[in-house]
Amino acid sequence: MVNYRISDLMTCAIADMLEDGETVFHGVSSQMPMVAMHLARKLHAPNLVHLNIPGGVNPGTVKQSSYSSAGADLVEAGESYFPLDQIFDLSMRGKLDVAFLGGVQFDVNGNVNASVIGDYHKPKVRLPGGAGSAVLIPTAKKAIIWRTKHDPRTFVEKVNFVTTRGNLWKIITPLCVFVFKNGKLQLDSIHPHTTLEEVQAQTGFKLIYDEIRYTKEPTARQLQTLRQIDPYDYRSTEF
Amino acid sequence: MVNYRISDLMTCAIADMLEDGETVFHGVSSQMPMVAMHLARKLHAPNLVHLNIPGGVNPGTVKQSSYSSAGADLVEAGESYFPLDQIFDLSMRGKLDVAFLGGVQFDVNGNVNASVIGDYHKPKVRLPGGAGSAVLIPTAKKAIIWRTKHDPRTFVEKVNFVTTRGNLWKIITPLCVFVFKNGKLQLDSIHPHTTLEEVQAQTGFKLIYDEIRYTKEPTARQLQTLRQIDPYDYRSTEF
Amino acid sequence: MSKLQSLKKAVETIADQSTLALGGNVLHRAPMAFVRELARQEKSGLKLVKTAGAHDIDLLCAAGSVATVDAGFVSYETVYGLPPHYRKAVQTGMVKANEHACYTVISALRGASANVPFMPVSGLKYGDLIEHNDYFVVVEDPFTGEPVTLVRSIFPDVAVIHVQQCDEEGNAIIAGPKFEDVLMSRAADRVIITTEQIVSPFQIKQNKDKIDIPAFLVDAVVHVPGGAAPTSCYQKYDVDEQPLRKFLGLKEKQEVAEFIKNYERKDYQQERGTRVW
Amino acid sequence: MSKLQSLKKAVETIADQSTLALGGNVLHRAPMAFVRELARQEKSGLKLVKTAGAHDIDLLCAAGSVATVDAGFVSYETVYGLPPHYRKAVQTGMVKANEHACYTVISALRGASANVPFMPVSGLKYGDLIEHNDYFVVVEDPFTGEPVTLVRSIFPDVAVIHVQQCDEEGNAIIAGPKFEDVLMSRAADRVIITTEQIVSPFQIKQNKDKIDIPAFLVDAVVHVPGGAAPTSCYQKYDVDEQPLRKFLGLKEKQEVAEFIKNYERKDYQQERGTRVW
Repeated sequence: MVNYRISDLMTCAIADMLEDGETVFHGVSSQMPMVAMHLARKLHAPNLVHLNIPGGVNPGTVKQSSYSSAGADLVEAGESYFPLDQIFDLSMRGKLDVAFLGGVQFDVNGNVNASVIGDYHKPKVRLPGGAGSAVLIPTAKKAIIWRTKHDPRTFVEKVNFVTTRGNLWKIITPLCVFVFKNGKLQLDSIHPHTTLEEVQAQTGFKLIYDEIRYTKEPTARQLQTLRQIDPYDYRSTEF
Repeated sequence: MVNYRISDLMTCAIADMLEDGETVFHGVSSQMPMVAMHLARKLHAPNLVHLNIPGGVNPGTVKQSSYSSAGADLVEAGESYFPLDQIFDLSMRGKLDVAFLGGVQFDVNGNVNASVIGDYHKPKVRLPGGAGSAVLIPTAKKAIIWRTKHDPRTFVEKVNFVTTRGNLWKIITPLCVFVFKNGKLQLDSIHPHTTLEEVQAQTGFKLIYDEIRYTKEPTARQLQTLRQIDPYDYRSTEF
Repeated sequence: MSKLQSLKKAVETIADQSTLALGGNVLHRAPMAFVRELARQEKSGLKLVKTAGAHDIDLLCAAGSVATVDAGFVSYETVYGLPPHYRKAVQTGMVKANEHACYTVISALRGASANVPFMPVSGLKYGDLIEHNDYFVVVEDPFTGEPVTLVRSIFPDVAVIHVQQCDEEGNAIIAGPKFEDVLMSRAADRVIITTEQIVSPFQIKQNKDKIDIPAFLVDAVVHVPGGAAPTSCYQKYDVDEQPLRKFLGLKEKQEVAEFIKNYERKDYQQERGTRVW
Repeated sequence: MSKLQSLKKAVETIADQSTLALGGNVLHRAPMAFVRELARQEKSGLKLVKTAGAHDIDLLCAAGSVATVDAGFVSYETVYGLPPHYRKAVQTGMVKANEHACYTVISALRGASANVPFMPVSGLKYGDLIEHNDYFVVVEDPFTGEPVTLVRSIFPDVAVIHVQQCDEEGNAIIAGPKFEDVLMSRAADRVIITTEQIVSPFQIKQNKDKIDIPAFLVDAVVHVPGGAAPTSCYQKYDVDEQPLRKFLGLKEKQEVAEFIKNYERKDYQQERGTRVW
């Protein structure tokens, strides 16, 4: 049996969501999906197109992205230049396959809040904002959200504020993967180290599922490749 | 007395219309204004900004523009790159001082026709089209039209079709300079070699003027500089 | 992943009635080999889009391949004069000329690149073009109540762009003026590159800062040295005056066909699949 | 024509209540020396515009210089966390946060660059942002009758952009990612460049293909080596972690003033008018 951490599992599970040939975008503060995209390119998806804010298409390495996933290193290591404004346009045209986005609150109906807690104009808590979410979640073919926190305040019956909704596909957390299907956030798989009871206890709405599946564990090859492409463990930045 | 041709006179008169520091644009088939802009930069307007379709800002020479004023030579000789789409935007923002434009028919009310003779949808004669005129004449601070034909079919009481109108400032022909003032095309000056009678005979509307002024003749310095910057006489291409 | 294709195969993918954005400007870097092959394959009903076209539009009009032309200006430059075939086609009602300001073509393509149905244009305020063309409309700005002119977006099915250098995957470099080509590559549903030279992965890597069209936007790469002739191609060749002048004088359909046929050897020189680096 | 100006003089031209577009993105190439001088000169009521801001917006909020922030995202990246001063200013009602999708900031600036009052945005379809913000409105597309969301254009009075190289006339070269800086230089009424290096006419000529902002768009050039610190400046320096972390922990107005004062020597190092090539 292989030895891995939860950040390894999440990174590999994200990589497994990506298919060869897809155009895939990540934004700022997105080390985990950045590493996952690079992992997918190294293994099963060599023709995946890796897009990012600074504009480096298919960076040959992500080893310099120490504190930022929007730095010049991605352009320096990239094979061509295709910056943010054009990536947005690409998504508007229906040509962005996958977008990785964040958020702070999610509800069972697939609504995302990255804006405020409390009144929008006089907020109790001002959140960083949805960045590209409000235009990418409706237009990317598949929006994937990753979140390193899974608690009842994150997954709620009804979000405080709807920053956006749309083509949400999956949400991955340290406990499970949700899939958005038939208008509801449903349990896709739970991670091997947890239980349905724990996931339910940490989720603010009643879990929807037909059967219990477990998230695939990272393979030895994935873990080995991860160590090569992400030696400084940026994938765990948020842990 | 200096010896010059009508194309020299027109080119120098155009150059004299330009002031130091102005941003000035010419399009395709525009050798005469191109040479005039270059002349102005060499003499009284060193800080004039020369803009053109291929995007070469302030080309150091126009000697290679043999058959085209939209060629790569202007970029090669330019000091930076600022292409057509951005020049249009610049004019929209009110930051283009002068635009040189063509046209086939002009009327006393300042309307320009570069589109059709006859019905728009089933034209008797399809003209090349107004190119940028329809957005530049309304937005450039001063639109200058040059035309190497001056006859009663060119200057008419009422154009067949209004491609555009707007901030038309001057029209220069082999016979005279018109100025658009108080909503009417008025005689600004007639060239030294012609007479008021000749200009009237070649103009399809009754000339408006208060006094008869003559267009300034090219100076020896202008002619000498012209020979240096335009040794292949592109300024006479349309003659 | 190599996207190399023969000229014939690439042109076979163009359906009749397609909307085509053609790269280059007037006498410069027009994708003429591709245009000639469109004529050889007797495409019909094409909708051409370009700010300022010349020989490309004129030739396709002469071949009877065109339904509409959306452009701001169609003419050879001064020394060559007016486009006889285009004019005749429009005047006889064969071709519909949708006259734009060059800028409204740009705006309409910007609209397509952002996938919006229209773009506001501040400069288009006066004149009969607004009245006579259904792709312009004046509305009230909901923020200020002021009138604002909109141009309907033009969504090209294919952008055809001739470049100096491209690798097999489609990373394309335009030397000299880019005209509207980069915008077209972002506005069109598909992008076909014809190129003077296929460069190696190593060469493209050395020049990656110059890549104007990244490979992932490109659907096919066609190797056609001389593919812009008789228009100019910066750093490669200047206009070829003799055939241009000849073409302007052609009258009969048969003469046009012969003119196009005469380019076959040049246009097909890479068809044998030779890999040239 | 030299446009060289001291930092103080350049900042003096900024009126209170100005709309400022700030170059760079999150922790990269923010025009920090200029931002600090805005705070030193106690500007007030500034309207800041940026897709994704961090230390720049946070510092001006801490200094009490800000009225509104139009942005898609305001936060340091993961390792540094959230922007405490911005959050506090918004939560106490001192600053109005106009939340955009980053793209709608881009669209609003594109609108300004073309001088149109709004831009259509196809992606903004759902959610409360449309309802709660008066700069978004849904209208009917006059061509198809379909609903389309518009964003009101944002017209910056000044774009402040920090670059690696610029000549005295204002020809500016950005190394590495350009973010929204080139667009900002086309959208703003005035452009102020702060630069690591003043390069000679000869050097700029050698690199003319790399000029991102041509001189005629630029109003002032300020020579400030280290002018992006403590954010990163590609090819020059990386983030300066220590002051960033220190700033995040500041609570009192006086501490903020001291933090800004501590940069004076660095920010003013070129003030003596020395000509450095």
